[in-house]
Amino acid sequence: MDTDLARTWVQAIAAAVEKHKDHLTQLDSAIGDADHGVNMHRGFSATRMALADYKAETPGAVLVKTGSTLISSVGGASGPLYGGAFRAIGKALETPTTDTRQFAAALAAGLASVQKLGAAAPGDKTMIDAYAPALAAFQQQADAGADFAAAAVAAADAAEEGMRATTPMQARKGRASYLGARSIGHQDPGATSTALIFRALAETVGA
Amino acid sequence: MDTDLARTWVQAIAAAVEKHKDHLTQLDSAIGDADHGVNMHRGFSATRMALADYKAETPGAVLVKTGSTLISSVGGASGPLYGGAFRAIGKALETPTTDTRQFAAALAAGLASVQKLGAAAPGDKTMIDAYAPALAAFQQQADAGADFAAAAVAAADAAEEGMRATTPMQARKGRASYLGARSIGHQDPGATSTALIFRALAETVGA
Amino acid sequence: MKKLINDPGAVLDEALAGIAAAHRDLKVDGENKVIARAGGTKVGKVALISGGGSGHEPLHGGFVGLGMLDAACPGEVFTSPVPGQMLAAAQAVDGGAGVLFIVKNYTGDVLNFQMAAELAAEEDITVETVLVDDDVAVQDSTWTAGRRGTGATVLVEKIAGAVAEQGADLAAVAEMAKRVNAASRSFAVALTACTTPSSGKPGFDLPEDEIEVGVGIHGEPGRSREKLRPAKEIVATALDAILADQPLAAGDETIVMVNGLGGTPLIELYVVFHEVATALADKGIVIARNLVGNYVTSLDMAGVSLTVCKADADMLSLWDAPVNTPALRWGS
Amino acid sequence: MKKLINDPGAVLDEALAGIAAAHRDLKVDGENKVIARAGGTKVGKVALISGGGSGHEPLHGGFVGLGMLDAACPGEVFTSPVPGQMLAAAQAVDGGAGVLFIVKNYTGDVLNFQMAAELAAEEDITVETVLVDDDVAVQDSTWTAGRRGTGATVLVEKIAGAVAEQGADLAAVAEMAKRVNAASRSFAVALTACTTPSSGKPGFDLPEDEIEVGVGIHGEPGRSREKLRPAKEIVATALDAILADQPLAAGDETIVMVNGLGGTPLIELYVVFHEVATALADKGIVIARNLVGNYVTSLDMAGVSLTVCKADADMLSLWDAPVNTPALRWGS
Ligand SMILES: Nc1ncnc2c1ncn2[C@@H]1O[C@H](COP(=O)(O)OP(=O)(O)O)[C@@H](O)[C@H]1O
Ligand SMILES: Nc1ncnc2c1ncn2[C@@H]1O[C@H](COP(=O)(O)OP(=O)(O)O)[C@@H](O)[C@H]1O
Ligand SMILES: [Mg+2]
Ligand SMILES: [Mg+2]
Ligand SMILES: [Mg+2]
Ligand SMILES: [Mg+2]
Repeated sequence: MDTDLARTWVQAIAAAVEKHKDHLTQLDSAIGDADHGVNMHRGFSATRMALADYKAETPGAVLVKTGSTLISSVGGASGPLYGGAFRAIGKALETPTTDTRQFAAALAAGLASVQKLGAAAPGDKTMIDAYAPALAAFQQQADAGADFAAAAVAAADAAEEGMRATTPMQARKGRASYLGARSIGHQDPGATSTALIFRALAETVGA
Repeated sequence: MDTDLARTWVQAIAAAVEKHKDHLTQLDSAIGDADHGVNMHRGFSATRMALADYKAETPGAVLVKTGSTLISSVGGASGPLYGGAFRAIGKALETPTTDTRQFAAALAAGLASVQKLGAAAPGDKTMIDAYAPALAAFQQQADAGADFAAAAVAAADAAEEGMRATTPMQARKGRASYLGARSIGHQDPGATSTALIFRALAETVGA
Repeated sequence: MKKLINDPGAVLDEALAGIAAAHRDLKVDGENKVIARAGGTKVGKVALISGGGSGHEPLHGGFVGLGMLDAACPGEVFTSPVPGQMLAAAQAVDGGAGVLFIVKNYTGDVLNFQMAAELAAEEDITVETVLVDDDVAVQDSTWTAGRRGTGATVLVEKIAGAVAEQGADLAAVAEMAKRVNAASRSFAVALTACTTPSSGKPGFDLPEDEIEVGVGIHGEPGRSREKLRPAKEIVATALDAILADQPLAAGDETIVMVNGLGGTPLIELYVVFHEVATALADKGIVIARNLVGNYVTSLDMAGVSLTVCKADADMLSLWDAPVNTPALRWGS
Repeated sequence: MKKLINDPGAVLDEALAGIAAAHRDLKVDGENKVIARAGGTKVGKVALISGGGSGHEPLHGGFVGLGMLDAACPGEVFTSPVPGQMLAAAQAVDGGAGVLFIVKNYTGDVLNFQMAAELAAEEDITVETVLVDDDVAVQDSTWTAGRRGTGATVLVEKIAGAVAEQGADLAAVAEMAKRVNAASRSFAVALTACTTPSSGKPGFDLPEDEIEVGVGIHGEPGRSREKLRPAKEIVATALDAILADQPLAAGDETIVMVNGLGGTPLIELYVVFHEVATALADKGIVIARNLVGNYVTSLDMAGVSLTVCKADADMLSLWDAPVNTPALRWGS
């Protein structure tokens, strides 16, 4: 990953969020407060603007800026969680280019940030349920010596599978947890946006 | 009319109002504030109670009491109007029994009270549009020497005709007046309760 | 119908019991249905009494207290109170300086207060009556029961209450009440109809994309049924109607009330107030004082009323005078 | 969706402009979205800052002023504010004695305020945070994000605000805020769902004869969906839940708030308060102070929340201390 690729990735996420905004909000309306699409859209619109005239030397700088902008524009639970994750990913990417293994480590730092902040575990029906399998798949590919594009595709596939796997789960964190058993049967909005983020990565590096 | 008949009349009105309460409210909901049935029912329930242990020597005393009770229990436009009317009718019936002509004069005093208080004219789409023709019919019968029962039936018929004639009118008094032309096509609730009052009289004296 | 009540016929009695339990500064006579100041009226002070149908809370009971009303007479929901209530209120709060009846201009209210005034006169209580008729939505008032009394009632009660508190005599208090009414205009727009407990159904049908423009506080119809549109345009409609009736010039000072009809979130009322403030500022008209909130409601109706009072210096200083009631409180 | 707005995306900005125009005692920073006292904070006074998603008005901006908050940070509708807002607020109102963050316990609010506290620490502003989590409808809090913060927020802000005004230090103010939260329990019932401007649809479907028992102020589901029933029984359900969680004994003194969720007529809230007062009186529990009205709303939701705080003598005397905010005002 290099600086341009990082920019392209964030642009691709912004485009995906814009496209799926209503879907995310709809999912959040079933088990949350109907704002996840709006929140993500506000955040990535702000990020697009913030990056437009931001000079970065490393992919890390782009992603730290992305995280900070999300923190300062999203609000809600997803703002600090995604914001913190992008900042952590970015901080782990200090060189102008990084290989697949380094990027895997950066993604791991991102997940650690989400877990530290939100204290959720896999199975709690959150973004972690898409993020954790995506990271595992990426790492596995990296360890097996696969290239970045292949690792990113594997991660995106795993994220989507994880996303779908949230449907039968009962939420234990975030707003959906108040539903108790009634949260079962609905796909988690945050896991869905996480899947968009990994799919955007795969499409960016594959293009 | 004697004291007992006056009591029976008021009971009959109370029964009719109870029976038609929802209809009156429904009419008032179309062009007013949906309370005419409730108002009349509250008033005549109170009247029933008030008359139960009220010793009266004249029909007039019964009707004055009726009017006072309506004033003190109905509220709205119809309370003072009907209350004042019954008081005026009662005040004109000071002897233990009265003949048809005397009763016609009493009814006239009642209408005068409504007009003095409410300042409405025939055609304004109010209770007057039932009351005025009823009075005219009663007077005509009385002048022609008809008996009380015949006069009351004529009055009831005329009241109902007058009531129906309010449908095409545009309201110029009371709450319905705010509707302007939109009041056209709806029967006036007060004219409808007035028709009940005259029909109750006819049934009471005819029984 | 979904309401937090027990029995439609018991709403008024139970609400009065709730008001009595909630407000120590008020004395509620449940028998006569009179809400008065717990401390009574100072000897020599003109007493202000208002009343009308219930369902407009906090009007009128919420405005009883220092600097405003001495007593309120709540009728059944949307039904004028009965003369006996006003008489009982007058007897309870007359401080020897006479009583001002503040009456919203509806046939039922006018007639019942009129009878009450006659009864009070028989008891040697001097009564003056002021009619509030600020609703410009009612046109052709010669062909109707006249303009309805709505939002201006709050301004009349506040300002006349302040002048009474200062010791003005009955004629002067009545005069000030009339001045405020004459200087005030209101206009309301409904997004939804309201449902009375006894009827159980919305008072009118309003399609999902329509609004009732010029609605009355009992759900009386307005000037027209129109398509829902942005707050800015709704405000323009209301302001145009108000200013067409009483033109204001640049530099004129006003008291403006943006009033929720019961079912409107406060955040929307602030959006509306922003539009009003912007539109008046464009014309150089000064909002010297304002109220934004639910003051004269119409049960659960969603919508807003706008009241603009062209206020002179007296009115403004009386507006600022202390008031201590459940719904309006400032100064000390 | 029927709302008095211009553009769903502009609601917060325009409402802030309306608040700025309406309240001279407040200073609104539209850029950072901070509502603060116009006069600033006295040097040496602990500053209280609260915030959260919008749509709960008058919470929180309506509680900024003497004796209560120093600043409020409104987020987008039902969305936690961002850390930058709280940082800007802290910088604006820190009087050198530190800042108390009063945070309702929702994941978003907790995380954003936590980040703000870190940012403030970097600016050498001392911050303490108090979480409000009074909603007993949330059971098994180990399996959820924990109890939600609702009505008790008003009590915490009022009482902690009073102790701060008296000059208490940050630890003491935080301590009092925690005491009030620990002594308070709330429970809400919805008759209808609310609609956010951005989604445009009711947050949940509630059949015409059902209520959501234990609902949250963002329309979060409650304990159960039940048939509509009389106010008396609804109050019994809420009180039972509250008293099961914190039993009260005869003679205990309480502060009780009967709070409308936004679309409920005030007359119904008084009916509810009457039932609460009757039920508590039956148990010998004393309602020493009360609030009846719209304080913590949920946009246009019809329904009610009940908050009961077991109040000690300190709390009661702090409750009575002067407060001068748009939504709560007494004393002098
Ligand atoms: N403690 C947590 N850890 C990880 N993810 C969480 C946590 N709480 C919530 N989330 C995620 O955040 C998503 C909701 O985000 P959003 O709707 O933007 O915020 P809010 O819930 O504040 O309205 C949920 O779908 C879930 O995936
Ligand atoms: N000025 C008036 N003169 C005669 N009758 C009137 C007048 N105003 C109203 N009414 C009658 O009163 C009826 C309404 O009574 P009601 O619904 O009980 O009172 P309100 O209009 O105060 O709710 C109308 O249908 C009309 O017949
Ligand atoms: Mg959400
Ligand atoms: Mg009526
Ligand atoms: Mg009526
Ligand atoms: Mg949210």
